[in-house]
Amino acid sequence: MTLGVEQIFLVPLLPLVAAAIGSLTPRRGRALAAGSAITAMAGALIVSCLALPGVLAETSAHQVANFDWFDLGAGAVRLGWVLDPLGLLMCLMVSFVGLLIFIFSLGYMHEDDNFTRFFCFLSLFASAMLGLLVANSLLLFFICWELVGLASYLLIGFWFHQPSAAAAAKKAFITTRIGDLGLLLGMVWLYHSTGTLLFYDHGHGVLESSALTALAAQTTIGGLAVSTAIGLLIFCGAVGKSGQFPLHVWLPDAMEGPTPVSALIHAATMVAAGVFLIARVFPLMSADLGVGNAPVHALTVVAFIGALTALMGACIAVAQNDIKRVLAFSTVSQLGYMMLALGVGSWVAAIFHLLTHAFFKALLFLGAGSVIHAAHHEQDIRRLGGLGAKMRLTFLTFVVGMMALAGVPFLFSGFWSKEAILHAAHDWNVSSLPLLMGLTGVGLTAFYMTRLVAETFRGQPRSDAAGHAHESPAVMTVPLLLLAVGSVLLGFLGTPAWPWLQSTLLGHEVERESLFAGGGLMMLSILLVAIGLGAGWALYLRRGRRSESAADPIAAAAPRTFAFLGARMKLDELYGATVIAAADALAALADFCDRRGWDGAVRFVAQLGVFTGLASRDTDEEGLNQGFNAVGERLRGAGRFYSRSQTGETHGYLLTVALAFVVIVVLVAIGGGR
Amino acid sequence: MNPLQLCLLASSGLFCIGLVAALARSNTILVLLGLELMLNAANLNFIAFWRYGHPGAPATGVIFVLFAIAVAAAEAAVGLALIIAISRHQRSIRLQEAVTLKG
Amino acid sequence: MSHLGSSFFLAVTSAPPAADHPLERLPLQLRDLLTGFLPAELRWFASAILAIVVILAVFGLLFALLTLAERKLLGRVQNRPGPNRTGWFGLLQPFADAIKMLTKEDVVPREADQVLHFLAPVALLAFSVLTFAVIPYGRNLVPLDLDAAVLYFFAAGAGTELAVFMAGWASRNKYSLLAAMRALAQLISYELPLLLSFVPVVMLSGALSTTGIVAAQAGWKWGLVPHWHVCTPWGFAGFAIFMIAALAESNRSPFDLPEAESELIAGHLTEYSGFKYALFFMAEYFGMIALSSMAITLFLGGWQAPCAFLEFIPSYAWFGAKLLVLLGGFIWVRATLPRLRIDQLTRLAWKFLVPLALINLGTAAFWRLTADWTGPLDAGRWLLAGALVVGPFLLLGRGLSAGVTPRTYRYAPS
Amino acid sequence: MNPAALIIIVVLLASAAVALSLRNLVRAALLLTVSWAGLAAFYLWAGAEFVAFAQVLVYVGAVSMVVLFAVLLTRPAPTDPPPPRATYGRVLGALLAGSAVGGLLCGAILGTPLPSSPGAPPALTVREIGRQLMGVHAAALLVAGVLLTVALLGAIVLAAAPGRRRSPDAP
Repeated sequence: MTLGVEQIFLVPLLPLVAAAIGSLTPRRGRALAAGSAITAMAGALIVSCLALPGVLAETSAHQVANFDWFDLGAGAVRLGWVLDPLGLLMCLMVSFVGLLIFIFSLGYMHEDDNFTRFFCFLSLFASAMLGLLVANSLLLFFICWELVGLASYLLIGFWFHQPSAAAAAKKAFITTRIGDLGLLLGMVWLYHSTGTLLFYDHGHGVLESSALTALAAQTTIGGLAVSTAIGLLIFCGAVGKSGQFPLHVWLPDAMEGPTPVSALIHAATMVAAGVFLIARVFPLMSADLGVGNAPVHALTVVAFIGALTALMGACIAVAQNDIKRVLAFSTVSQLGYMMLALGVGSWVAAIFHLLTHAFFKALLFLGAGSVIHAAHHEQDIRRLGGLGAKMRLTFLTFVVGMMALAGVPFLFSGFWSKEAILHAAHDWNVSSLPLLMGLTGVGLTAFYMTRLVAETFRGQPRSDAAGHAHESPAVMTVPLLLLAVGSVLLGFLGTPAWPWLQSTLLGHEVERESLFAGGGLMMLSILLVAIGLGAGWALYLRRGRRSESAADPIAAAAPRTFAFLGARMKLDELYGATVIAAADALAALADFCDRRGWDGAVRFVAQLGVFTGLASRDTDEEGLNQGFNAVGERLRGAGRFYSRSQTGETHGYLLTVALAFVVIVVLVAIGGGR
Repeated sequence: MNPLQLCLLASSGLFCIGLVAALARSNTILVLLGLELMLNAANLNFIAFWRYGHPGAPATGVIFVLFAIAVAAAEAAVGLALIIAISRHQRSIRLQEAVTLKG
Repeated sequence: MSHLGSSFFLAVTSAPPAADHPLERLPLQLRDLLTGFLPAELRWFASAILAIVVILAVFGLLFALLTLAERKLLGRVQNRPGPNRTGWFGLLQPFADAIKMLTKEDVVPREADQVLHFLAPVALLAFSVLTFAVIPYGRNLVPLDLDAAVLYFFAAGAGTELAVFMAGWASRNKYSLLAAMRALAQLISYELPLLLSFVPVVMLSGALSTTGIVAAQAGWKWGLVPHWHVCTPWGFAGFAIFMIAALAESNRSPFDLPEAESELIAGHLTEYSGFKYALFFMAEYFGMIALSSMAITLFLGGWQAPCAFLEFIPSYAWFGAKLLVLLGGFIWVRATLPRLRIDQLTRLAWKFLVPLALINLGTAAFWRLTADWTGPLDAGRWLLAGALVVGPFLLLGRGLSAGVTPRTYRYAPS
Repeated sequence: MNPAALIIIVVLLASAAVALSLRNLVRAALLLTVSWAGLAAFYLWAGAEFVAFAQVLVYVGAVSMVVLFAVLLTRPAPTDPPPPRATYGRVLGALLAGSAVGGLLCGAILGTPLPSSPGAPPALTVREIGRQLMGVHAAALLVAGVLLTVALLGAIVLAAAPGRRRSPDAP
């Protein structure tokens, strides 16, 4: 059987149900929560697979199922589901990787008390992400988007009893909110100018030609095309979510969450959302390319931001000592690559890299999780080391992931996707600066990944925690193996020789080239990779770190640079000095006005009220009350008088009734019954 | 003498006995019994009129008496329960002493 | 007084054709023989007197023999011969007892309320004799064929409680008073299941008159299974409830707390001796007989024969046979069961019998509504009604025996 | 006019009057039962069997029991002072009021020309009464049932001693 778009809502629904179950299970119901979550993910995967044939049948079409959410009198707010290759491939990836991560978490979170809560949040996270993938309305997309943000907040702050975790959760939430504000503004503007938020609506959607031409035609402040402005605003959201340059600061701190969460955030769900958003609204972003006299094109900004992020992330990653932070900054830079690819107009390459990256980054994070699990939550690579012999399986899979990330030629998926991006950047005719940045980044990537592997797995153990490490259980290693296989094979879906992925996504055949088309660029990147690996080998592997306190070779060479990079280019401090300081100043000002200014007025009015109250009370007591007291006395006296007849003697009442009866009858008789 | 008049006289006699008892006796139980007697007198009237009155409605009087008996039973039960509560509250069931409602 | 007297004669009118049997006509012929010489306007009075005399004689004799039978049976059960000195097999024992009772001194306490102390046994006996008036003893043997006979029966029975109270209060003895109050509590508690258990019969047979109820149970299925009410689920349950309540109403074991000799000397009978005591005794047995007769009338088809081919035996013989069986049951129960505690007694009444009887009401309504079901539907009807009877019985029974554990005497000296 | 009715009425009135003038409450209650039974006899004489039996069942069977229980439950303790006799003033007032009402009623009864149809009583079978109760007066019947239930519960609540618990060893 094959499922159509009408049933696609099952994909996000199943994990949502699992989340509901998890939220209702008591703390000891571990098996139920985990079982439901994993079953739900498997179900989502199966549903996506069942929907695949229908999509592959006609890859150029967007199947949509729209419905009215609520009626606004004039027209209704409409939501909908869409089913197209882009969304479905993402669904497959997310559900598959998510499933493996869930299974891994079984082992990793085994000792944790809040096991059930953890799986509840995980399911919510996955369900939000999946819903976002199949949403056909920017509004629905935004709802899921915010749900992703909420779930990430809950999961990063999962160990909220650690202040650092709580702070990191808050940071992630607030930082992404800044971007979301842009997205919200863009959405409102879009609705204002097109009157709908549906992506595809049989010719009336915002991503379809009529609306796009209209948007591109009209201009706004500074000669910007409206589409450009909206695109940039939407891009702000993407920047926030997928950690692009100005707002990337939350991503490394998100390491405070449990490692599976980091894997999920970095590989499958959260950061992918931003890239996916741009890819989804790519027609809108690229609508202004036709406009000749535009001061700037949206995609240009995207490209430069992406390139900058890629380079910066790579640089910082060189100087990190926390195994997870290194991976985090590598994620930042890889996301930069994806943005670069989007910016230079090849969203297919971006998605390709997104998919491959999801696999090997999940692999790397889970490997790191396995290491941390084995080394009793020791994350500092200076205190690790020598684990390769003890954890053979983890080591091998981790190396595979590292090769894929570093882009070691021909065999590993990362190579092909990165090549595609570089080719796209090379073909870009606006500027060649991004290409240069990207190439530099390639070399750096190879270098710091080598460093990471060498520091972690080679040499001798530099702490007894590392000394007593041992291989993790099968429930953790089997996902590693699967991911490793995936991160090797996935690359061959998109090689120039057999561009299945490209043609599927684009919906039309891409002509095949030789495997080594554009050989010069490929040679260059291979060379850079080799240099990176070699440098890493020379600096770290040849003579491994002796002791925990031994200085890093680069630090020895250029201590200030290394410190600067290690402090993440002091960006957090910069923000602290500028943005946050400004906010504090503003708050202080408001506080001052409140206390001194408005409050004084309020006090004055209050005094006035008190004064009038006193005055009126005096008049009452002196003047009016006398009269009323007199009347009250009279009334009370009358009451006393009458109440004397109220003896409480039931006999008396009965007697009265009887006599009254007699009297009445007598009167009636005298009256003759009339 | 007209049998209907006889019945009515009997019922009025019963009524008066009940009334006098309710007025004169100080024991609450006896007062309550007096009230019951008055109710019975009313029932007696119903039956009398049903028997000798117009043969219009064949069953009305009887039905009415049945309901009256049911209501009287309920009244007796509640009244006696009240008396028990009173006696528990103020060690005596003399009606003169239940005057806490005095104004 | 004609309209009152009109109902005061042995019901000869509208005798069914099966009544041509000579043995059936025998009592009527006897009555005509005895009252025939009187003028017509006095005949009803004479026949009423005749009925009263016959009833008193028959049931008095039955009472005498019943005491003997009870003692003999208890003897057999307890492995001793029982009275066997006076007459053959002690057949003259009851008359000896009667003579002894009559010749004993009649002691009345000085402080006692003389009038009430005398009135109590008289009233008790009078009320219990009154109840005999409406029982159809045979096809043509209904002393008083009232339209609301069942109501009359229970109204007359209601008087016994007053008599018990009189006895307890009049003899100025705190044990007597206590026992009387307990007896009243018991009697009132068991009035409810007694009344509730006969309401279904009235519903199904659509008559309050005993003859109507008996007529409603006429006929047989395949000439073998009689259409008695006891042969239906609700009827069976009602019969059981009725008999249990009847045991309690007539102060028989295991509900004989009011005169529990071993606990409250002899209850409200403490201060009675001689013939008054005999009267109480007699009244108790009369009540027993009357309730059994009512049970026969309501559930066991009255004087109807159990099978078609046994109809040649006269109806009053059948009635007597059934009556003897039920009385034997009474005695057997007394010989078998130990006495209940007062709390168990009241709990049994309020938490078991009353709800069961109420549910039985619903069952009877169901039976009435599905009267026209046939074939497989009929089987379903039986199954449903049976479930309606058995299910509540099991549930309530469990609830009843929930708290009952082997008694632990916590303050007993060890 | 036949003697039976006269006898019944005399017994009825006499027993009621004596009962309500007794000091001994138990005797009063028992004597009052007699008068209730007399009332039932009167109904029987008037041909209303059903009502008569209902009267006996309810009053002789139930109400008298309740009254007796109430009497025994509210008996003054031997230590209590004997209740003072009723003041003659009140008795006098009561008699006056009673005689006034009675005179009024008698006057009215004797003064009005009443229909006298000493024929046969209206033929009323129990079946007919049942039809009426279940048909025309079904609503009233239901209401009466509700009233009785509520009264029963209310009586229990009122008469129950406050704050009494089952003894722990009661099975």
